[in-house]
Amino acid sequence: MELFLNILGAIATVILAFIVGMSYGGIVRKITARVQNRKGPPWYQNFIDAYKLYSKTTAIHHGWMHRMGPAFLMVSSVVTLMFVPVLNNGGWFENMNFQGDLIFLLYIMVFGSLGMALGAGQTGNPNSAIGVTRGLSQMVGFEIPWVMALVAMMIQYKTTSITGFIEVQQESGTWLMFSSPFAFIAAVLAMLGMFRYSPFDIVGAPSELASGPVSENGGKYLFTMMSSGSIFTFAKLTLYVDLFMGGANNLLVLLIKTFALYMVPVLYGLVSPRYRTEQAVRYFWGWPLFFGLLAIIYAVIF
Amino acid sequence: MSYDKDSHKIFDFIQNWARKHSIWVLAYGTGCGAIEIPPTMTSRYDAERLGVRGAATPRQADVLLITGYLTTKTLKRVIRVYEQMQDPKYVIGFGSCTINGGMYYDSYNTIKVLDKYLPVDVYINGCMPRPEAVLAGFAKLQQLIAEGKANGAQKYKENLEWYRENQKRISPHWVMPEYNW
Amino acid sequence: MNTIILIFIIFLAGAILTFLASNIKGLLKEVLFLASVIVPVVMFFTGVKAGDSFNFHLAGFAFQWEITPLGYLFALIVTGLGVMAAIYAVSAMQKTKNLGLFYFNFILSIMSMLGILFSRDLVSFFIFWEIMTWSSYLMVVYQGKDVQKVGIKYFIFSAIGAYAMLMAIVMVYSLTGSMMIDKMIQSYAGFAFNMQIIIPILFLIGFGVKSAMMPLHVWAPGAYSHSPMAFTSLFSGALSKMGIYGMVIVMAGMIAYFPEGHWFRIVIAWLGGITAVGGTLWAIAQDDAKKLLAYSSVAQLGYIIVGVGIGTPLAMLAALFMAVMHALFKGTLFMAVGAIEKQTGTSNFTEVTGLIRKMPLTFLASLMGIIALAGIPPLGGFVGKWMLYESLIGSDHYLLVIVIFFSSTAAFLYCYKFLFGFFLGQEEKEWEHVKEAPVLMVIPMIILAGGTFLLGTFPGLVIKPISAGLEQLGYAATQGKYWEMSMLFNEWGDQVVLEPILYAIIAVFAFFLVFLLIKNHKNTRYVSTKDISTSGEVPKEHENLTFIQNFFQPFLRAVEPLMKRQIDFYYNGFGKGIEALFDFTRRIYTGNGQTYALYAIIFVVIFLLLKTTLFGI
Amino acid sequence: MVGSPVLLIAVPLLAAFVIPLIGMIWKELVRIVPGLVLAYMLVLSVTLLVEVNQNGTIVETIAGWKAPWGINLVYSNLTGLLATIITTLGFLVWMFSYRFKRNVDFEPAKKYFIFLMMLVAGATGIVITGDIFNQFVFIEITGISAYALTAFYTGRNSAEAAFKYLMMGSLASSFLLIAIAIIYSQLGTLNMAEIASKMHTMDPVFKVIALIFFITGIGIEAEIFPLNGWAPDAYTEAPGPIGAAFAGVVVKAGIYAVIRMVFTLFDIPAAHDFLITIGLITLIVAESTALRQEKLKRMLAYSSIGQMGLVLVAFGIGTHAGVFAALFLMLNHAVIKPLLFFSGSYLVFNSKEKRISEVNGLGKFMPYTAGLFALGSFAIVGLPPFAGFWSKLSVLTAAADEGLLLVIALVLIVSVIEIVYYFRVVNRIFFQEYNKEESVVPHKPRFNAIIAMTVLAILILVIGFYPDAVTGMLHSASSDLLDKSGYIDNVLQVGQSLIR
Repeated sequence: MELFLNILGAIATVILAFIVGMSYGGIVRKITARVQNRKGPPWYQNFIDAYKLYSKTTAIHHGWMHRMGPAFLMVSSVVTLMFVPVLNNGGWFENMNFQGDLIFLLYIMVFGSLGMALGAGQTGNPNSAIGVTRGLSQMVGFEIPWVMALVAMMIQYKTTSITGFIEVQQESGTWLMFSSPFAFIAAVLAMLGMFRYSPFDIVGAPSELASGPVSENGGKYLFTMMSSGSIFTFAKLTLYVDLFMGGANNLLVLLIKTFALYMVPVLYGLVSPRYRTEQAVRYFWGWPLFFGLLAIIYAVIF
Repeated sequence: MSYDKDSHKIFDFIQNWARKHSIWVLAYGTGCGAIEIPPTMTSRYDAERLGVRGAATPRQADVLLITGYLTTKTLKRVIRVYEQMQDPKYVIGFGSCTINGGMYYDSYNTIKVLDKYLPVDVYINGCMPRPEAVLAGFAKLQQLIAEGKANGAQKYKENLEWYRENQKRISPHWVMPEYNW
Repeated sequence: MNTIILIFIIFLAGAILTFLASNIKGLLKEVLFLASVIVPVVMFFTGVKAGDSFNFHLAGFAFQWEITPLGYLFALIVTGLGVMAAIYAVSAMQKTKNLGLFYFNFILSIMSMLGILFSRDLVSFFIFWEIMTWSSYLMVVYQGKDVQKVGIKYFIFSAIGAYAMLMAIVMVYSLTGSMMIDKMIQSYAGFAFNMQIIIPILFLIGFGVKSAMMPLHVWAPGAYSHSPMAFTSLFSGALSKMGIYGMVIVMAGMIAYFPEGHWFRIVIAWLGGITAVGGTLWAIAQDDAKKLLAYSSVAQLGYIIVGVGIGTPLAMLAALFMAVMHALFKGTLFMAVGAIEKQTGTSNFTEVTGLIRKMPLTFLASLMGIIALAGIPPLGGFVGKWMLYESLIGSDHYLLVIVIFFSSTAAFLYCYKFLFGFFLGQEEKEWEHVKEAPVLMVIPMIILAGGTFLLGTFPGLVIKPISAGLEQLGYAATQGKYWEMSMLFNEWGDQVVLEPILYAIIAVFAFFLVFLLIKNHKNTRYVSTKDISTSGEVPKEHENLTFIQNFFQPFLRAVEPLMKRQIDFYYNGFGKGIEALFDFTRRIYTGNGQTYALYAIIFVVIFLLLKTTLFGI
Repeated sequence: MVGSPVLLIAVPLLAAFVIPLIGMIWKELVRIVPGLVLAYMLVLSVTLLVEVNQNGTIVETIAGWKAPWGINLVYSNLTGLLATIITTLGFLVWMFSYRFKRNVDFEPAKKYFIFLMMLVAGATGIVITGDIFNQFVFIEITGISAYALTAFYTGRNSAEAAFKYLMMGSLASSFLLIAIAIIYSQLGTLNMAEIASKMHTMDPVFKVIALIFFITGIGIEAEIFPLNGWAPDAYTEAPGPIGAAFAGVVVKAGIYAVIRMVFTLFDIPAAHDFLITIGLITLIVAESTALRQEKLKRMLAYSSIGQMGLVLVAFGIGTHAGVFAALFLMLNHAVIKPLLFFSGSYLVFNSKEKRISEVNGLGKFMPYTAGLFALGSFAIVGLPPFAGFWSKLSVLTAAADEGLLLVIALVLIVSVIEIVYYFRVVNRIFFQEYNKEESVVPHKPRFNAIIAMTVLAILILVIGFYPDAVTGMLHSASSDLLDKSGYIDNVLQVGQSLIR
């Protein structure tokens, strides 16, 4: 019975993440439009797109890896979500997190991109491969400050579990973004790369790479990717909120916090042109790295 | 649309509604009409509010937008792109040139009537058609989709031999993969 | 007769018999070869248990061969991988010239590795070490390409390492009067301070060369890529582990003396870290699969060295676990490259692409190997990486965590390059005829890849022998419950560690796979890789659109400052300088009789003049 | 009882004079008789060695004159061992060079074997004689035959090499004579044992001067740097087997003379350090020079010199372990280096320049010979499980016992250099393409040569796998060398202890 409830909780989490992620995507489109002095699509435009993609025929495939690529991506997103406690008080939305899950997350988060990259590779489209190399390079870039921030946090609070961090924040009453500011700054700067908005949208790069890794995927493949991207966005945002912003006691708080956080990469992206790959990589090894080091020093000293 | 033979009516309705409000456009932009696409998409006319949005590759696109004249040399490419698109798919002929050749009516190297080579769902008249006309064209397409009448792809499939014959007349060295879905 | 000595005798006799039979037509030599690898291994597993020993005296030195728990663990790697590689080799090396030499050296390598693991005295340790060195050296030069450059480099570095070790050995001998490893460890604390530093450093040079530690790694890429792939899997998988084994032993000797966080340990750990980063970056830049894997081996060994250098129980556990894993997945990958090279004739990414549908089993094995290498759950590589991170954080080596993480993230780049370069991308007409590798080559790959999967799900299988080995080294703090040290395991106990995660992943994965398939399996059909969206153009048969040249150029441009200085450059300069110097000494011998006579006179005169200084009279 | 030690000298000398005569009976006898003689010597030396091992040192007086008045021969564990090495090698050289070149006709063969006999006789004499002037004579005999053998191939280069050798040899003789004269004038005796027993009475200044002249004189034979300029030329230009004989026989005798001086005759402790220093310099210079050689035999020659330097270092350590190591090195060198010269001389058989680059790919055509060369290379650089490893290990442990860490480090560094140049050649032989036309098939070794090489290879493997086969002998030999008073007693009290 307990297992059944757990599974039910997991499914509920996924659905929630899907809905929230998709809505956020739509809202971002709306915001982008408003910034550009347009009316923009309705906030639910992403749902329409998703459904349309789902209803399209998918008549071709380039082989098994190509078919499994989106599934890999989805697995990665869902598993990531499973390990992120959505709400503080546990219950249905706590799912599978365990002591030390941060390191696990770091790896499982890449798993999907690699699987997707394999799928993209099998299509034989050169644009896909170029996009993949860019994505992997950029990943090496932003993972460094991100991990530095996490390590600094681990040093400072002697825990490697996300729930551990939430507990720390509940006990002390302050958000970790205030008690370890440098780690937060490093993490947020890394987040810019993680969300792949401008200026770090070098993977898709519609005008030069024809959307890169996904260029051979349409219909249901694209639907899977789109929804997994939404889930992944939600999972990442929740992770940040859990780590730095004290988690959330109910859904409304969660939505406010995640949305506020989400605006950082979105708004930064709106006013930035695109970097070249090596510029993007080097960007993360500049100030973000510096803040990461500061964070570690700060953590070691205090 | 009546593609999925085993689908139900209400399902059709939802599908068509979604398709209608989410039109991903692959703009074939080498004709002079391509200049009208940016104003259509950007803030002045903002096609995105109708759900119209650019797509990067034929695999993702719903609509193939032929912006203006089509030379005999590029016809092959356009056909290839069209055949790579996934069902359901639509073609919009953009400008007079796609209807009857327009100002290139006597040119030796443009094709005159696009419909002989690709199943056009909606024509947008004008030389050039202004963005308002383009939006009107999209609205027409949406209407046709909602009614389930935008079935050019099916027509193409059914009359493939006829289309191929016309196409091969323009491109004598025809080396293209088979179209069989 | 003692089983231990019998094992060695069978190895030796088998090697010689195979060598002699190599000119006989038919399958005799193959049968002999397999028999002389498998029979002793079977004897090892059935007739020998930890604690057995064999003692004798030779040339005034006491020899003691004993099977220790740690040795048993490494022997598992050597024998397991050895048998697999042997089976693979029989098929892979067909129709090669000079097979006798190959088989001879192959058997001798396995024998010498087992010998190293059995030796409890430094003399036989060194003897087997050297046998291992020259037999592997003969493998490196076996194919006759670049022998002067690659082969000599390998042997010079091996010799430098071996002689550094020999120096340490004789120093230990002069200090303790005994060649026993146990004696050395016991009396280590009583050595003079300079000896306490010098001896481990000398040992470290010796072991560092074999385990390709920066800056002693320069031989590795050439040697790994030039030896036959059937041997390289063993070379990289097992032979390099001997360096690790030695390090573990030396560290165990020092453990009592150097406290945690002593600068000496930190230096070793950082050397390992630099090795990992450097190896990874250079692997990314390679266009040849063998070179890529060779640099990757360097990097992977770097992780292990980090673990050994840190030296906490968990770090040791991580290092040894990673050693086992590395043997498994690197064996698989080198075998896969060998299979591809055999089927296509090249191992260069820029030449061969799109083999996934031609060699699906090889791809499967490579995929699993790569996933394990990258340390992605649920395969075994992750468990090792996890423990390494945990131990590094637990022992306050924060910057090392970053370094290691950087290296293992950057490793994704070459992992992808490996899979993409060979298997994905455009399917070429040139490689249309390529078939799956012979079954004898595929089976070992699949078995080894399955091993990574097994260990990822049930790490307890090797953690038990590892913890037995660690107890032998004196890590008795946790009473045999090593899994409890790592947070990864204590959640679920020793056996079923990652099962829930695994099930979850499998369930979700299966769900979406089914979703994708059932919904449209009827309508979905395969289209070739020429049918891609290329702006309407139809690629011709001969046009290869695969993007593989300068694959990671932007990334490499970003890390250019790190890669500008190659250590090889300095070594070459040093070598050239030495040769020039020797060319100068060579001119002492002018070839002129008068000069020689003059030398003799000067010799006498000098000594007559300096007789008081020299002879004290 | 097969014979007495004197026969070890007398028989080959006699044979040397008889060879031209019996050549008149049947030409082939010129080749056969030396073999018989050497075989006899081999049997005799081994028997005597066994006997010495059981009963103690044999001191043989010539013509009934007791020491110190008469000439005497000392056949002890040490000298017996060296004599056995020399005779064994002599026999193997004969076997190898029995029709070394098919076209060598009667006249050169006669000369060749005459001088070979004299060479062996002289070397044996140097080792077993107990009289210092007698030793000088034997050095001269060895030298003269060596000059002649160097010039065996009548050519410009051979003649030049032989002339250099001759010149240096004459220099050596003069120095030796001076030294002997000094000693005789001071002590009034030429018997080694008596000199040793009276040495403490000698004026230190004369003592040192005598030692310096001695070492210089013998050092030329023993290839000490910088007195060894003749050696590379001689080794290169002499026939292959003679190179082996030089490395195995002549040098060993020279080294013996040096250590006899240092250990027994003179009581100067600083001489040991001197040996270490000069040995190290010899080792380093020779090995570094060998690295830059282009000719195979010349490389082997420098390697040989280097090995002798190492032997001197080991002797210089002066302890039992050091002497043991040195003797072990000599033994191994006497086994390995001839193998290298034998096989090497076939590898460059057809080439005129004898360059290393000409051995490319020969492993394909003469796998056995090339394999043996590789075996020899592996052994001489000290790779286990071959013979050279044990001697190198003994040297290092002996040095470590005395705390000579710098020596160990230098020896090991030089070993790396050694590895480099040997493996360059091995690589070329086996793993590079044959760079001449296929039609030029290399010269295959003859049956007798193969046997000679195989014997040496087997010895290498036996010593390598079971060093205890020889260590007992070496240990007693090294005790013998270090037992100075025992030597004096044995020789001077010959009347009382042994009736012979």
